Amino acid sequence: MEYIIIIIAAIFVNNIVLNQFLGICPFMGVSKRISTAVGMSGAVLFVMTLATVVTWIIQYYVLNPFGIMFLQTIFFILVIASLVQMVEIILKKVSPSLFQALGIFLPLITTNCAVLGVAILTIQKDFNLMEGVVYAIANALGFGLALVIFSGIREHLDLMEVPRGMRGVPIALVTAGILALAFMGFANLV
Amino acid sequence: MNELQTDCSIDAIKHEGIVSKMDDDQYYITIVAQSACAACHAKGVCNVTDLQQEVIEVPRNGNTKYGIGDKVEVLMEKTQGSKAVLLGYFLPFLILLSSLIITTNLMVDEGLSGLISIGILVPYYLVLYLNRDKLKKKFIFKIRGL
Amino acid sequence: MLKTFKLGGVHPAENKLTENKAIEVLPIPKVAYIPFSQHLGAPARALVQKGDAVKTGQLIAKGEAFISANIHSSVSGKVLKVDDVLDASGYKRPAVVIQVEGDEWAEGINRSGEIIREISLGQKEIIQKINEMGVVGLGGATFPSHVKLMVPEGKRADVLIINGVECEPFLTADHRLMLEKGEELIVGVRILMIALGVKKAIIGIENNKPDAISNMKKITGNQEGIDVQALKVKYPQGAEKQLIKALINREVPSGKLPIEVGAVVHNAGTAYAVYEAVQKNKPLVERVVTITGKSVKNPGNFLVRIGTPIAELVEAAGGLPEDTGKVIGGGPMMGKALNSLDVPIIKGTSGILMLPVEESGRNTVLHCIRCSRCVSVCPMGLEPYLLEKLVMFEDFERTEKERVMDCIECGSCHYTCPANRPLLDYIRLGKNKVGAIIRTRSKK
Amino acid sequence: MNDVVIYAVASLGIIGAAAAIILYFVAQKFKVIEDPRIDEVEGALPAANCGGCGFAGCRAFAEALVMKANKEGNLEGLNCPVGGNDVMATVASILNLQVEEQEPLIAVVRCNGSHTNSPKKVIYEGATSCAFAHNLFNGEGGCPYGCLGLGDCVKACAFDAIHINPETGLPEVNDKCVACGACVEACPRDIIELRPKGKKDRRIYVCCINKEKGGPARKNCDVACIGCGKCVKVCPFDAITMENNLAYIDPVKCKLCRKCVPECPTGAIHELNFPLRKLKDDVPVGEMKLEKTEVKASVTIKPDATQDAKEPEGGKENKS
Amino acid sequence: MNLLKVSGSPHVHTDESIKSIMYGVIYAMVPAMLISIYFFGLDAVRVLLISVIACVMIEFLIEKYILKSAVTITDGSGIVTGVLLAFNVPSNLPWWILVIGAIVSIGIAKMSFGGLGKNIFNPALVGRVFMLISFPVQMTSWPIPKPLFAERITDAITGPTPLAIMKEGLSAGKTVSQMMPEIPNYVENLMTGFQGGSMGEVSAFALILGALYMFYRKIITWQIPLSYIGGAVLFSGILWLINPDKFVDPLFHLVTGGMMLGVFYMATDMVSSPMSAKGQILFGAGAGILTILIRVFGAYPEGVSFAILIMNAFVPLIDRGFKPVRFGEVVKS
Amino acid sequence: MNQVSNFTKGFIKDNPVLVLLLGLCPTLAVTTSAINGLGMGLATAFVLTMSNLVVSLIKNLIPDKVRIPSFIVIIASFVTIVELTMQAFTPALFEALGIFIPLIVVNCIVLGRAEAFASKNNLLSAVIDGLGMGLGFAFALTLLGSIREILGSGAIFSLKFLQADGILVFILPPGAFITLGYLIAVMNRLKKA
Amino acid sequence: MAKKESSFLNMVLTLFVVTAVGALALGGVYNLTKEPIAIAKKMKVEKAIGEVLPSFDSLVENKVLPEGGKDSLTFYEAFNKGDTVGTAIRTYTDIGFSGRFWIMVGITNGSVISGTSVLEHKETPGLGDKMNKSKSNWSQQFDGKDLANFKLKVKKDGGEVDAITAATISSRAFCDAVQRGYDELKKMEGK
Ligand SMILES: Cc1cc2nc3c(=O)[nH]c(=O)nc-3n(C[C@H](O)[C@H](O)[C@H](O)COP(=O)(O)O)c2cc1C
Ligand SMILES: Cc1cc2nc3c(=O)[nH]c(=O)nc-3n(C[C@H](O)[C@H](O)[C@H](O)COP(=O)(O)O)c2cc1C
Ligand SMILES: Cc1cc2nc3c(=O)[nH]c(=O)nc-3n(C[C@H](O)[C@H](O)[C@H](O)COP(=O)(O)O)c2cc1C
Ligand SMILES: Cc1cc2nc3c(=O)[nH]c(=O)nc-3n(C[C@H](O)[C@H](O)[C@H](O)CO)c2cc1C
Ligand code: SF4
Ligand code: SF4
Ligand code: SF4
Ligand code: SF4
Ligand code: FES
Repeated sequence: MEYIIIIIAAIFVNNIVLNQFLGICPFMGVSKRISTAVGMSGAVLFVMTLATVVTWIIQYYVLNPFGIMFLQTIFFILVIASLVQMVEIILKKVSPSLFQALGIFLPLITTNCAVLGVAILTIQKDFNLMEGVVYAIANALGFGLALVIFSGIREHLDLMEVPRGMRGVPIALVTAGILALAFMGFANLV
Repeated sequence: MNELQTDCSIDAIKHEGIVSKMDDDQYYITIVAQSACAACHAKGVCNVTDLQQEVIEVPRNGNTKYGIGDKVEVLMEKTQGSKAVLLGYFLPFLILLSSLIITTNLMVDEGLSGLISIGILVPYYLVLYLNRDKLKKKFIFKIRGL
Repeated sequence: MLKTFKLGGVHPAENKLTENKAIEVLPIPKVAYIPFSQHLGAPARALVQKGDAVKTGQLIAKGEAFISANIHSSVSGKVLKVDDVLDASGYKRPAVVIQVEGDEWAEGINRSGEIIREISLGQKEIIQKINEMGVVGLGGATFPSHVKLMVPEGKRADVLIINGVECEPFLTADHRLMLEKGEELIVGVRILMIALGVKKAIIGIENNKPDAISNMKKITGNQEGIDVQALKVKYPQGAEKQLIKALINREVPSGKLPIEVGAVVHNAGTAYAVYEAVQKNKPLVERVVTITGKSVKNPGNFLVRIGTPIAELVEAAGGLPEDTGKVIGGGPMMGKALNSLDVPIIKGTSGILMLPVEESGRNTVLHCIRCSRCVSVCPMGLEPYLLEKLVMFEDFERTEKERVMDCIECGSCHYTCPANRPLLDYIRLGKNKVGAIIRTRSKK
Repeated sequence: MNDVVIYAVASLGIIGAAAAIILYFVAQKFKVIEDPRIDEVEGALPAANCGGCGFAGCRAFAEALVMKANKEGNLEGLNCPVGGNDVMATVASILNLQVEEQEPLIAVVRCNGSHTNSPKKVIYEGATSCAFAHNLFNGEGGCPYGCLGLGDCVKACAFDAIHINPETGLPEVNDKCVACGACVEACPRDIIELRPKGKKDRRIYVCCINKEKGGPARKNCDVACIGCGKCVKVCPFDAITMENNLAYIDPVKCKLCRKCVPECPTGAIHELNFPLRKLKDDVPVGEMKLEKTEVKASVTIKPDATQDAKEPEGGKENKS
Repeated sequence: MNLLKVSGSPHVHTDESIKSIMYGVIYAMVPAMLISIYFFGLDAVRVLLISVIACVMIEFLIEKYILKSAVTITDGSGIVTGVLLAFNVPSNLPWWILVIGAIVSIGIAKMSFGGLGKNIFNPALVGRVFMLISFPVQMTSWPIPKPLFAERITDAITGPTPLAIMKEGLSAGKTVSQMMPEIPNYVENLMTGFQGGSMGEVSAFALILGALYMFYRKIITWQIPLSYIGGAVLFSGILWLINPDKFVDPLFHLVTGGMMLGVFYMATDMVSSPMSAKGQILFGAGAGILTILIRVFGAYPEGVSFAILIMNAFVPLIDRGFKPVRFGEVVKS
Repeated sequence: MNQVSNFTKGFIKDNPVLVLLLGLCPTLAVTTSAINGLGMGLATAFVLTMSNLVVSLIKNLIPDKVRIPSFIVIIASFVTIVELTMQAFTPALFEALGIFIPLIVVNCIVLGRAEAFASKNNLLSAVIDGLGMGLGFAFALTLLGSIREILGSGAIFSLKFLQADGILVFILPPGAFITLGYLIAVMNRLKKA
Repeated sequence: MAKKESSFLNMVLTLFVVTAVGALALGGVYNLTKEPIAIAKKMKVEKAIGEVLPSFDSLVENKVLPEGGKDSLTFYEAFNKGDTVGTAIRTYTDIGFSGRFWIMVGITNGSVISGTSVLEHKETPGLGDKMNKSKSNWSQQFDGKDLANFKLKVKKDGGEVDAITAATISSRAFCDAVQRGYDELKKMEGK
């Protein structure tokens, strides 16, 4: 039950993009095609989970014991950045063709603030490892949901003659605003 | 619209690249993979990862004639992209998650179970590694001139 | 419940002003313009030169490609020139221009009124004959009829469908033909059945022509294998895929021909032309044309020689009304707007429609309001609004994926759009571009 | 120094070193031989990312330039239309190459069938698409070669360089044109041609592509080329050829002597950005014709003519 | 003689136009307008007028001075938005809030996207939700209906809607049966409109009457309303069967709040709903389920506006995934 | 390069938020009031300037391949310094900005300037660039914060000028998106003009 | 100066040095700010307590996990020159409009509310946040109420508390939080 609450809260009530404002850049940038948005969501799902597991371990087995919690930011960013690259190196090493296919299909996954943000939030919320992982997954799903909805809307808008000044980012932001407005209906769902 | 598609189905992902190298049976196409922060990408100022370029190997079918420096388009079936995400990200995610669920339920220490579930990815990648030839056949790209 | 097709369809005002007007024979023109390309496929090659004397029914151009048709002179006289004349689009196309002198027919053509019911020729000879006589589909597409009769290897036809639907508003040529030449038409149907080797033929007629239905039923009453079916009135029932669906509930797969489901469709007028070609040895040199319009003084159905300038037909109908805003070759849904009356009647001309100014303009184009009416009326289950957008934004790959090539250009979407979007215009353009893409692709 | 600092330095140092090791292997694996000159070349490009060069963006173009230079030692066929020769020269100097000056081109609309010259015979309604109208019929003015005026070329131009003049119904090119050729491609009637810009922007060309014989051509349009051949005869440099009843001026051979212009009985030959002619008394015919040309030859040259009168050196074609 | 016209086929056109459709909707809303005037008096007229005029004016100003495009206020869509916006607010709403709502509806939700036909979200609903969240006090103080010519029954000027009463009660730990006496009679009061609530939503009866007219005119099709009602009834029915003490019966959900208004007039807005029949059914069912979800479990007593807006966001995806039945589709066997 | 234009470009012409569209997350999240926007902006400006300074100082000591990670470490250090200082001396602001202080680390503009500018230019230019860009960022955030505060709570820098509440949506998440959307649209328009 | 080459040793060394220096600097800053941070934290608590209790000079802190509650309450017993001033309770409710919020209640004389203040909340601005002192004086109605005989419920629920207009839920939750604190206090005293 606890997990379900975490999941619903993270996906609908406090959607990472629409409510917490994390990962806006990829939300704006990778939402131009539905297929890419779906693929990106899958990738973020993995990276976010992995990053949360690793940073959780670091927090509780390195930072806390040594009393160096103030190094959280610098540790997390370094670890996550290396992790993202590690995954890519491993994939490249393990199966070059798979790696290349991903390269064509998806933009690079960088350490955007969503990944780092979720890692930090997991610690801030005093989650245990499993809760943290569920939280990360739920946030990734929330990110994916927003991203896919949004990519649909943008593909749709591509075929509309949106007024000049509003074209591109402005209309995307306004749409995101209305989407956030609509998502407020989920307030207090859990 | 006169240079039209070759035999690739219309449901394809396209990526522009440049022939950077070639040997008897392969072209090496350099593509610029854009970073996820497309807004940043547009301005070319943000690159947290240094890897902006990737090299794609495309088999030469003898008939195509591109030279180094030629601009080409790399084509890949959309379903292949989904498959790649599945194998590269989604399956490891599932493995990670399930091993985490199992180990935490076995009342292993949390940190340990975290490490175990990360470690469990090693055999997964090993399996991928052993199947890399199969994968190579699975992910076949085509190019066409631009 | 009367049969009809399932998906989509519209019901424009029928306006069959001329349904009770018997077919009249239009006087032979003074000069006839006979283009070499009156059919779908390759143009025919000219056989005559300037100054040659020709007789009515004489072969003047030969269709040599697989999909092509012979052209016969529809008048007798002297060849003035073999040169470009304007076609209905205003472009120049090669044609023979003949100065008419009398009406002398070529040998071997039986011009008597008697009905020859006995069919003496076999399958091969019939097809040969139809080819020789230059018969093409008179339902609108002018596809060479003999080609349709040659069932491709591996396919089998089991039913012949005669298209007596005439679902276009205003037009009544087929209607009158079925009333007045029913006997001959049925012989034509039997000939086509032999040519195809089928035992069954269905004549589909929409319910707004009860007299034609009863006449055809009366004639076929005692004939084996020919069935007359009344159909609910719904446009575009005359389109062959829809007709097949309505009559025998088979669905021609996307991108395939009717033969895929064992059916071959011929127009009622074509059946009559086949009768004349096979039984009377008479080439396709004249056809019934409806000339109509709300302000036309004397609308009617005329038997017109191919090559007659439209202006002469218009004269016969009482002249061009003062308020004419648009002249259409064919019906209002699929016909072609003409930019001058100086073009000849050709094999495919089923009617001339003169619309008054107030009905001829298009309304202001507004933004699509996504009312989805175009989607729900499209008989092919396409999304016209989307196709239009995709073509406008030149995403031809998706246009193709959204099956633009399936569009039969019926115009139902365009007819129904409350925003007056020029849907079919863009869809046609898209078909054009996608068609070119497909061709280059298959060439490689 | 207390414990915390020691822990901090130690742990972070380890992480740092580890990251460096990972990165080292990354570097090994992903070694991309990136030529530093790519950056330099990119810097020299205008950063318009317009795609006018045919590449995805300036960066891609820079890569292509460097690769081509490395491999073939020249930059043939590669050109930045926005930056023009200056930029290409800079690029070439970065790459230690020479570029031949490419004579700049500009789009030229070869139809003068304006509403007055080729009055409407029918009214077209429907999709604003030349491609569609071209398939549908010969055009409102009746000329099967002439401009349909529905602006496919305008839509194709990414540089805001071509617009339909509502008075004439014909497209006009302004000096934003970078000769990318998009409009040429877009026009279903092949009316637009890329021609050398000419010295001081001076150009002479036949503003018609009607291949019909004189009679039919004149029937639809007052200023059609009727294939009379007078210009061919008068041209001292053999620059004019006649094919299918249509004269064509070879821009390379043409020396801009302007002899052909008054010769044309219909005024189909246009001269742009020339100073006003001295009206010689002894050539009354020419004068008359010139006036006729001035009147009929559409607004395309009219503003230039007036402008020329003010400043003899001539301005740019069409200020907008 | 006139010049002949040339165009591609077809050369004839139906009589239906955007204008006739929009005015059809307006006619359909007349019964509900009359009922709201009957119950809320001149206030209702005031709100209707302000809302319609503000919407149309804003559209005019934006088209004329900002977009500098053709002015299309005569097509009636602005009026429809205006009337629906008025229908969605309490009749005593201050005028300036209404104007803000109109600016949001027309300015943000409609014209920013380019005007009629291009908006993703239902403009009137965006306006309503915006006002609801920005001015919750004013937006949730509903005047007690007082039939024209009738004596005022209670002294209270404002009162809660049945939905709010129910939500309050349930969250305070009461059971449904304890709450029932406080709820007006379904058939007599709720159907006719004798209940607290937004101006236009009170009378299910008048709204259904208008809907029948729209069905007759073929302005709307059955897919969205039916699947909406189906989804809502099914979901609330399941909850009700599980625990009738904690969850109200489906009929209550149907006749209270903006359900009928949403089902027939707002979910059916063609601009922001899917194109294919299958997609429309999915859209309706989704909105129905979300409505109940928000009503029952969410913070707000009313869920119709949110549900429709959320489903609006899915429309492009639905359009992508649900294609009409194609003729001659090769069925893979 | 002209140092003046180097400094001012960040405000309008190359404004990181309004033109380059960088660092949208903090922009949207913390601008519920002008003061929050200003605080976040100044924090970022500090990090930006300091990291530009250090990066420019040691640019030649760093091998290419570890350039980015080194920059990250430098930036992260400054972020942590800001974090600790704010926690100590402006705890209220620290709480209001919450998680977005550590997230300055991934703000593209910080790394972007270090990578694109500081690592290639001399000390003075780098600092001026960092300062300009940082203040431009702060300017945009304050602007957005002010607009949202004015509309949303009828106040500016917590000074209430309106008796009533404002339009609440503007201080809620949807208001952030919508306001920024229109702000960028206005910028686009100004840029054209 | 020429750029350093990207050799293995160079890379590892540089990054190590950079991180080490960074860590060193941070360690320093940390040591410098440790005190102020702790003070700031303490100040915050004391300020909140000061708002709800009369002046005091020392505190005794005490954490209690209530029965069925998810989080523990904190009791701060305040003394002035050795005399008990009262108890400040850091308490919460889970039935707020947007979930949990925390308040501080000061109780003197065992049952009299000396003040309340909202610590953190997510209630709607303009509605629920009226319970905040800075936004409205709604919460003043509690001051001086003796919980032993005051019906701590909103009027709608049969109590004596005036709810915030259109924010009954928040008001109700506020009462719930106070009640929880008071109950636990009584329980503790009982022990
Ligand atoms: C390229 C092409 C090939 C065709 N081949 C055949 C054929 O082999 N057999 C046949 O019965 N009809 C054939 N048709 C005719 C079509 O089935 C159809 O009758 C014709 O296009 C006119 O139909 P419509 O008037 O409905 O457009 C062919 C048509 C085309 C365009
Ligand atoms: C939209 C549409 C409507 C048509 N309507 C008729 C019609 O009313 N009568 C008819 O004979 N053919 C009609 N056709 C043509 C038929 O599809 C088909 O080509 C014709 O019946 C084949 O016979 P033919 O080759 O003998 O002409 C229509 C075609 C289309 C695409
Ligand atoms: C956008 C919005 C926000 C709301 N926020 C709160 C809130 O923070 N606290 C609260 O008690 N009620 C809030 N409500 C109101 C409740 O939904 C409910 O109507 C109210 O608390 C009970 O009504 P009453 O207090 O007028 O009896 C909000 C309503 C809306 C529309
Ligand atoms: C059946 C129907 C329902 C409509 N519903 C709404 C509505 O709920 N809200 C609205 O703003 N406009 C509505 N309109 C009007 C119009 O479609 C709307 O203003 C567009 O969304 C604006 O682009 C409706 C129109 C029709 C025909
Ligand atoms: S014209 Fe084409 S798209 Fe339009 S209704 Fe007919 S078949 Fe469908
Ligand atoms: S019928 Fe017209 S308005 Fe309706 S969806 Fe189709 S294109 Fe749009
Ligand atoms: S499209 Fe034509 S007018 Fe525009 S820049 Fe290219 S060549 Fe010039
Ligand atoms: S020049 Fe060509 S493309 Fe341009 S308007 Fe004329 S016909 Fe159309
Ligand atoms: S600032 Fe770029 S993703 Fe958050």
